[in-house]
Amino acid sequence: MDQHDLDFINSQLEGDIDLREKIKEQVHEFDKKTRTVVGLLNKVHGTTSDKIPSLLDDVRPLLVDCRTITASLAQLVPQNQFWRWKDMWSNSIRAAVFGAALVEYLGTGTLITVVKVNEILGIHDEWKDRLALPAEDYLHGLITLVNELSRLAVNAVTLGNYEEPIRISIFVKDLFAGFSMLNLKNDTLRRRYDSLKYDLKKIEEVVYDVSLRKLVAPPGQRPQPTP
Amino acid sequence: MDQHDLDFINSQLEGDIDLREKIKEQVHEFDKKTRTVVGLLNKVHGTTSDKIPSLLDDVRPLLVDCRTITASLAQLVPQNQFWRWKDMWSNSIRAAVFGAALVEYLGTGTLITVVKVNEILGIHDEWKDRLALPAEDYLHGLITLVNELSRLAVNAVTLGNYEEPIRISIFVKDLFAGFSMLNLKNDTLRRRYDSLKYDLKKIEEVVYDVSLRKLVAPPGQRPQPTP
Amino acid sequence: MDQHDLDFINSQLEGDIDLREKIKEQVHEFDKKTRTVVGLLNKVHGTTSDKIPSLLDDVRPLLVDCRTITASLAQLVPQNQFWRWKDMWSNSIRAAVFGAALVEYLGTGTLITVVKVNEILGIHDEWKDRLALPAEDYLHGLITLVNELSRLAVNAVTLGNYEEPIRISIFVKDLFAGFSMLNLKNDTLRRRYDSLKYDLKKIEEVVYDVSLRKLVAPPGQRPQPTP
Amino acid sequence: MDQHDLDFINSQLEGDIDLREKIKEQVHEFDKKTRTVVGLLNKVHGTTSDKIPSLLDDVRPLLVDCRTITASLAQLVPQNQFWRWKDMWSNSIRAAVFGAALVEYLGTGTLITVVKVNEILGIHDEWKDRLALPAEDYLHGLITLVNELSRLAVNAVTLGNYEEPIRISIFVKDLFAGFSMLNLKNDTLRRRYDSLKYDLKKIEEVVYDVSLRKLVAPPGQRPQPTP
Amino acid sequence: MDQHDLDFINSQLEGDIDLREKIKEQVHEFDKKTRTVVGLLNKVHGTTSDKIPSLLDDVRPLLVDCRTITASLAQLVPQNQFWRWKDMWSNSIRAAVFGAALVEYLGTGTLITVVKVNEILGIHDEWKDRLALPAEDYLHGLITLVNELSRLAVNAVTLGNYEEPIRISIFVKDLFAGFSMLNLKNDTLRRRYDSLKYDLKKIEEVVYDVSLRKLVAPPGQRPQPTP
Amino acid sequence: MDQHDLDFINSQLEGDIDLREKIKEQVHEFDKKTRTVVGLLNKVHGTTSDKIPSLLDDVRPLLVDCRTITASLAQLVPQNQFWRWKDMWSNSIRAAVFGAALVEYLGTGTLITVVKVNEILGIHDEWKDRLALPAEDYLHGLITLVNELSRLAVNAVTLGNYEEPIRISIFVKDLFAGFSMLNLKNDTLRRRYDSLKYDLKKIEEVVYDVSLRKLVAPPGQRPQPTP
Amino acid sequence: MSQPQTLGSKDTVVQLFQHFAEELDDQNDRRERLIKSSRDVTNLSKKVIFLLHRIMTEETDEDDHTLALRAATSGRQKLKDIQKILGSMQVELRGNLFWQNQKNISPGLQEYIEALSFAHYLEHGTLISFQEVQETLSDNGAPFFPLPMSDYLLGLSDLTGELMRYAISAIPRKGGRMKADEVCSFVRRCKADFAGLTPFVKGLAKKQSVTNQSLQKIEDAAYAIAVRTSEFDLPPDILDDIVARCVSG
Amino acid sequence: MSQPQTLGSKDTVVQLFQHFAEELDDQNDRRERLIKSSRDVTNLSKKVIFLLHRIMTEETDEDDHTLALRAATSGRQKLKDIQKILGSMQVELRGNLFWQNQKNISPGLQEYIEALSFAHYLEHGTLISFQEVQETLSDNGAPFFPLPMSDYLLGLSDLTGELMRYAISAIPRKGGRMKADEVCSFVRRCKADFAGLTPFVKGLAKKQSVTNQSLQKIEDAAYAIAVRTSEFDLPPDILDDIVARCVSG
Ligand SMILES: [Mn+2]
Ligand SMILES: [Mn+2]
Repeated sequence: MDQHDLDFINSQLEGDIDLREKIKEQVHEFDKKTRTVVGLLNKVHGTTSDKIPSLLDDVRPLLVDCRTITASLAQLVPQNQFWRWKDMWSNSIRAAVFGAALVEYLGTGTLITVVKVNEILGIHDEWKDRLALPAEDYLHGLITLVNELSRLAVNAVTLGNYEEPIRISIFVKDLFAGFSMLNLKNDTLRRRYDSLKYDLKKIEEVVYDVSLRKLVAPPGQRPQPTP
Repeated sequence: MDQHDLDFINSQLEGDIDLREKIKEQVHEFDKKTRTVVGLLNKVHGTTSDKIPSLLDDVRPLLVDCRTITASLAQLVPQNQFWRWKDMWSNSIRAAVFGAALVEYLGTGTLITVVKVNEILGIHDEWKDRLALPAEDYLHGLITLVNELSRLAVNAVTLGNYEEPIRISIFVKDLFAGFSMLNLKNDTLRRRYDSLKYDLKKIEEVVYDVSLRKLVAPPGQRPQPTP
Repeated sequence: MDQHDLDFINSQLEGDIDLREKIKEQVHEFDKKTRTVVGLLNKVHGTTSDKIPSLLDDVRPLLVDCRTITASLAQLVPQNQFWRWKDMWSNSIRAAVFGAALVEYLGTGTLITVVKVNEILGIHDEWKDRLALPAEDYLHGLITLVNELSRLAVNAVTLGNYEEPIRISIFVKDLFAGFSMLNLKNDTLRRRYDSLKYDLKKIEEVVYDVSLRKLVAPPGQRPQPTP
Repeated sequence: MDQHDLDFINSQLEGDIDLREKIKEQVHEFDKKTRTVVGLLNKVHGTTSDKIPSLLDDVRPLLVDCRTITASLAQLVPQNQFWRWKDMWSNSIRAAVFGAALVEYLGTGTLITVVKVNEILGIHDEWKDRLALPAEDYLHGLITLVNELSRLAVNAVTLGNYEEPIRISIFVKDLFAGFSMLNLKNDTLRRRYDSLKYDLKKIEEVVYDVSLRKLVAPPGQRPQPTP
Repeated sequence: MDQHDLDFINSQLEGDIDLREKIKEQVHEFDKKTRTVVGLLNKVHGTTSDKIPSLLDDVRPLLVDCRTITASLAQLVPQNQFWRWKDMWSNSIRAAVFGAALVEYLGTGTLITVVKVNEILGIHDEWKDRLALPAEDYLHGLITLVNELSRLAVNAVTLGNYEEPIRISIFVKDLFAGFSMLNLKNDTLRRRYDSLKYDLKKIEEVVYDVSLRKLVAPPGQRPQPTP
Repeated sequence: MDQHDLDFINSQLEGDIDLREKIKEQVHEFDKKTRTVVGLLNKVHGTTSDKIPSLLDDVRPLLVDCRTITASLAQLVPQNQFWRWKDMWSNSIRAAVFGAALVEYLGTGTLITVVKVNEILGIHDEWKDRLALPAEDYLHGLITLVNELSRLAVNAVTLGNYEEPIRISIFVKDLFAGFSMLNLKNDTLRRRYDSLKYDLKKIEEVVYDVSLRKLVAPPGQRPQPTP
Repeated sequence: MSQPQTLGSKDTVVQLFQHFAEELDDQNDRRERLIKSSRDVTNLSKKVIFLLHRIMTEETDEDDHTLALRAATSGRQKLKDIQKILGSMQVELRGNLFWQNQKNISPGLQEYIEALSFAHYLEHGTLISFQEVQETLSDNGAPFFPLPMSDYLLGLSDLTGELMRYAISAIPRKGGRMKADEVCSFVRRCKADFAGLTPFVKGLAKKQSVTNQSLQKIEDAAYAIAVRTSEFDLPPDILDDIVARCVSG
Repeated sequence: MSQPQTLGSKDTVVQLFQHFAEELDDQNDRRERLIKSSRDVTNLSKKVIFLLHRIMTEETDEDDHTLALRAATSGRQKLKDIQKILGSMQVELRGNLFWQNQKNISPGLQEYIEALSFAHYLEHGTLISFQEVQETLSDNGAPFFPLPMSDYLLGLSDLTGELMRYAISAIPRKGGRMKADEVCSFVRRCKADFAGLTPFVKGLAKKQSVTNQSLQKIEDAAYAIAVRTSEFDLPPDILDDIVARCVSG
């Protein structure tokens, strides 16, 4: 083989192996952080609504903490190679999106925007050839949010909070309507979107249960879903 | 969902679907061309050495013809997204590398360089964030070359050409030595490299057969493989 | 193969590919239309019974709109090749059947007939060797109807409509009796038919809930379902 | 081959085959015993709480009975070869851990410790180079316990015991929190741990059902899960 | 979960992950060394017999060099855990056995003993609960030796050395007879042993070719295989 | 299930397991014997024709020795259950057929008949509902015979016996004609039958080599094969 | 000329193989015929199972037991046709032939046992015994062929899936709520009985895990009933009556 | 009493579904019949292939061409029986029914085409054309059913495997060495012709890789011949004669 080619190829192959190792380390850290976030947020299922704000206060700095990771990744990834390496951290970033979205919902009752996620995780627009938040990962995070909210609707009732399921129902129906306007291919995202229907149904059943037993005001006297 | 996000995401998703369709079309064309190249080159197994040059003359323009495809791909792929889409055409480009490498071997008896492949296929260095020839694909093409050469060693003898196996043997041993200096991961490339041993063994057996029967000059009087 | 034969084969195969592309386009349109229908009908879960007629008025023209698609498909498909191509649009047509059946149920409280579906979708009997509504697709549409009605029974109660579950219960039981007359293979239809039992059970639970809570008037005093 | 080597290798190979047969026999016995334990414990799903103690009394001696097996295994396994043979009985030992853990939960409401499992199954610390209970097998047994408890929560309610799901919910949440602090690799254990979420969700839904219907005291007046 | 158990389990799990990483590094080094040995020995196929001794002189120190690895491994592996970790380096050690065995055959014409392999690789008997050479790995190395010798028989003839195939034939028949006296289970070793027949057949065919052409002395005047 | 039924089922199943164990023991013995036979016969490849008779004298009693096994098997297998259990020993019996057939060929130059195999192995016709030699196993044995004869043709020439390949060629061609009368399913027998063609080809090559080198006397002057 | 006639002269070989050729052709043809009959048995058995479900979900005034008897009677009628096919196969399965071909008829046989045991359960509320199955495959006490224990058990194991379907669709019916509890206990017993047999029969362990899933589905259904009923302090049949009156007047 | 009779009253539903039930049963029964016939076609076609191989390896004094014609004639006879079965299937495959059931008859059809094309190759040394295959599946010019291009190509693709077997077993025969070269070129051409069609036909790419393997086996065999012959400076047929005289006198 041409010596020049041989050297070039070998340096390329070894560089890749090296880089993979370094990214792996960062992803390992990223995973640790998001695991803690998710672990803390898991407590919402047993927390009464008055104690939620303090729980959120614990989580927020942990999310912001992910910025050191995103910065390291953006520095590691060579120019133009974002799409080559992104699969390595997509699970972590989806978990982070989920965390940020749940904090936003619990704090403000609204859906977090892409801009806000990028801001929280410290992802800069000028990194886009090395690190960015693709639409796909944002959507995956939102689906996980819905999965968790259907669980929360159930547990809120157990804790005697009968209003929460109504709020969740309105929020999720809205989000679901948004999703159904997207043109999804037949991939994981599509399959997970299809599974949203079950979450929606479960939430409706909780609302039914509390309505039937008149544990909440009748629909006419309740806040309406936005049209 | 935030209307701005929704619009943005949907335009992204639909843009991707569109782009995928357009790339698919080019890849379809690329495949057609490389299939013709491979089909023509397949004739070497039944062609006596005097007719090889004219066969190569038929193939060369077809290879050069691939330039329109590489140019179209380079234009289609958005900046920085080479690594996102490259899997779509890697089979085609590997076939093209194989074709160019076989033409080079048959024409000059030497191993084609990366630079030469890029030149033939019209891949410009300044496209590198949209279209390039990664080391991996170059190597895959070379392994296919060896697979084909082991078949050629056999068929050349059938056609009465006893020198060809010797030339092939020297060429392949050299190439194999190059490969064994590379640091390959445990992936497809590694597995295909391992299979090269079988090709090498087969070629050695052909050389044995013609040597034993003294159909070629004894090794002392033959050109030696480079040490 | 002689060149004449090869040309013949190629022209045949390319004709098929062409046709497939053309059908795909129509199916793409069909999908878009049925997605809109299904999206609109999804609103029934939050709509009080007095506003249902106006919702149905929005949906009906969209269903009738599918006639241009069915006409195009009937024109595209070669004689006697209905079964060769039908898998391409069976998802769309099942969604259309579901839409038509839900409109019929909500409008008249009755089960839509095959004849009526064909009429709405503009499927002509004389096309039957190119485009028809096979029993299988009609039945799939009805199962989706039941899936949705079980959800509706729940949501109707939430909206304070305690009569609807009873109406749904009677309707679905009759339909189920029909289904149980069939001998099915171990295929998707069988699996979905098994799932019907769960819908039926869910509806019965709602009926049970409202009956025991005396939320419905004794039968003699109940308003008749609209015809 | 060197006669000494040949004899040595052959005696090794035959010794291994022999030993494998002998271990297999013991494992067969072990399986029988654990199958009986699991079979008996399966009755809890149809047993009212007053009859549970007598059921546990039937199971305990059977568990203790496993000591003859562990002793035989410890005697069979050559020094230092624990890790060579352990896969042969890991299914049996996991089933035994599950049995012991369910008995402990039903008897005392607490999680069985590693020490206690070792004591019940008669595994001595000084055997550790021949027979021990690795962390992995202990954890597998606990996951099976959770699988079974989620089923028990359901069946207890059917039998009219509305308190049990609450107890199970507290116990499982605690256990789940423990698991989430472990650093699990991507292996079977990890995958089974991920599936615990479904069990947890199911248990929460049962607690929801009984809470909603006020079949149990409201949460404020119930024992709280440890924070 | 009991805090003591939790700590114990977690420290175990993390210790294992750590250890695995450290062993991996050593194995990586081991692989590199054996790859070099195998690469050098690959030259025998193109080397005339007079240059073999000098080639062996190059290889021997590289083999001895593996002692640093075996020592490191023996130090890393905890007492009694040889069988837990051995799969990680069995490929490397088999390659080393092959290397040592080929050097021995080429140097002395005899089969290397287990004792000699242990000596060369610096494996001490007192490490046996942490690092040893199991019969299985020794045998795998010998099978690779036969695979290579069948290739050598072919290439020796190409180089004009007609005596070598005879020597190889006698050596391999002897080794094969030894193997056929072993009681192998139905595992990889058994399957590779079955494949030895093809190597043997190939070698016999080479001997046939040179005998038929009277390129060697007739069998009566040749050295006989040991009885 | 009532206890009586359960006991009945259990006793039946345990009876089968018992029987399987007993058959396994016999098969183990059978295997040992045929391994010795095959091992001894392997020596033909290095034995000159004058020493063959004494080799056969060593093998014959070992074959006859198999009668104790066949008798035990015939006693163990329940009436009419021959086909239920035969897979357990078909490998052994095929090896025995091969052994008997090679002895017959070497001794008399003829194909062994089924009747003769049955006689040697002591298989009585009146056992046929418990133990018999099915066509399939006999045919497998013959294919192994041809595999070995193609190897023998090569080795005989090496030992200076140029007549043997001719004898083998005529014998194998006749046998092949028999095989080609069969309509086979796509099973092992079919695949091995296909491989026969390669043996036949190899033998023809040897015949070609010796004929063209005039190493065999013209037919009129050749000694007749022993009857 | 001096062709070595002594070696297995070609004609002898041809004669010998002629015999094998016929034997192999016979075997293959028989195999094909049995596979076809087995397919017929499978299809008809599936139809019987649908028939039984159909009758058990009829809306009728008959009490549950009468309905079950009617279902069993209709099923038995159709099962006779299947028995006729199985009987007609016995000539191909005499002596050694049965075990040579057992794998080819297994699928049909198991589906038949599933259908038969379903009818039997509806009629008697018990698992059909091995002897009872063998008797249906006999002509005046002479069995068509030996019934393999494995096919008996594997066929029975499939029954639990049908019982699950039966229990779920019984729930919306009057009295069906009790039926679900009954089937639940029965399937739980089946699971326990089969558990001890899994090591002996290949494929049973896999079916056992399907049984497990079916059991959990029935348990979940029984749970749903229990939870709903729990809010009202009346016996279930009274509740049933109230609902019935409310719905249909 | 005031049961809402207007909604799809149960009787209407039952009537409607009665119709579906019959239709589904019809479809299933037809499917079963076609699968059975297709199995028959497969089995008989396999027998034809064996028959052709058998005749082509006979030891005989006929020249190769005469032998091939005899094989083709015998094969054609048997193929007629298969055509009869395929013809008898046409009533089940009229109009729309063909494409509804195509997947069920595909395996048989492909095996038939494999056998037919093998006989055709022996007789003419060419690939049978699409039209020629369709003609064998016709009654006085009226096709039994449309021949799918995919089945035609997939059946042909299997032919290369049989040609490989044919070439290998021809080698030890007189003149067979030339035959191997002939088949080698033919299969090489098949490979080239099919290569362009693989993207259009599902499953063809996989079969193409089998064709590739077959081709390499033939090439290896042709090589072995060439190498052996190369040592002697005589034309191959003279060498053949020497060997023949040496062996059989
Ligand atoms: Mn079933
Ligand atoms: Mn074939």
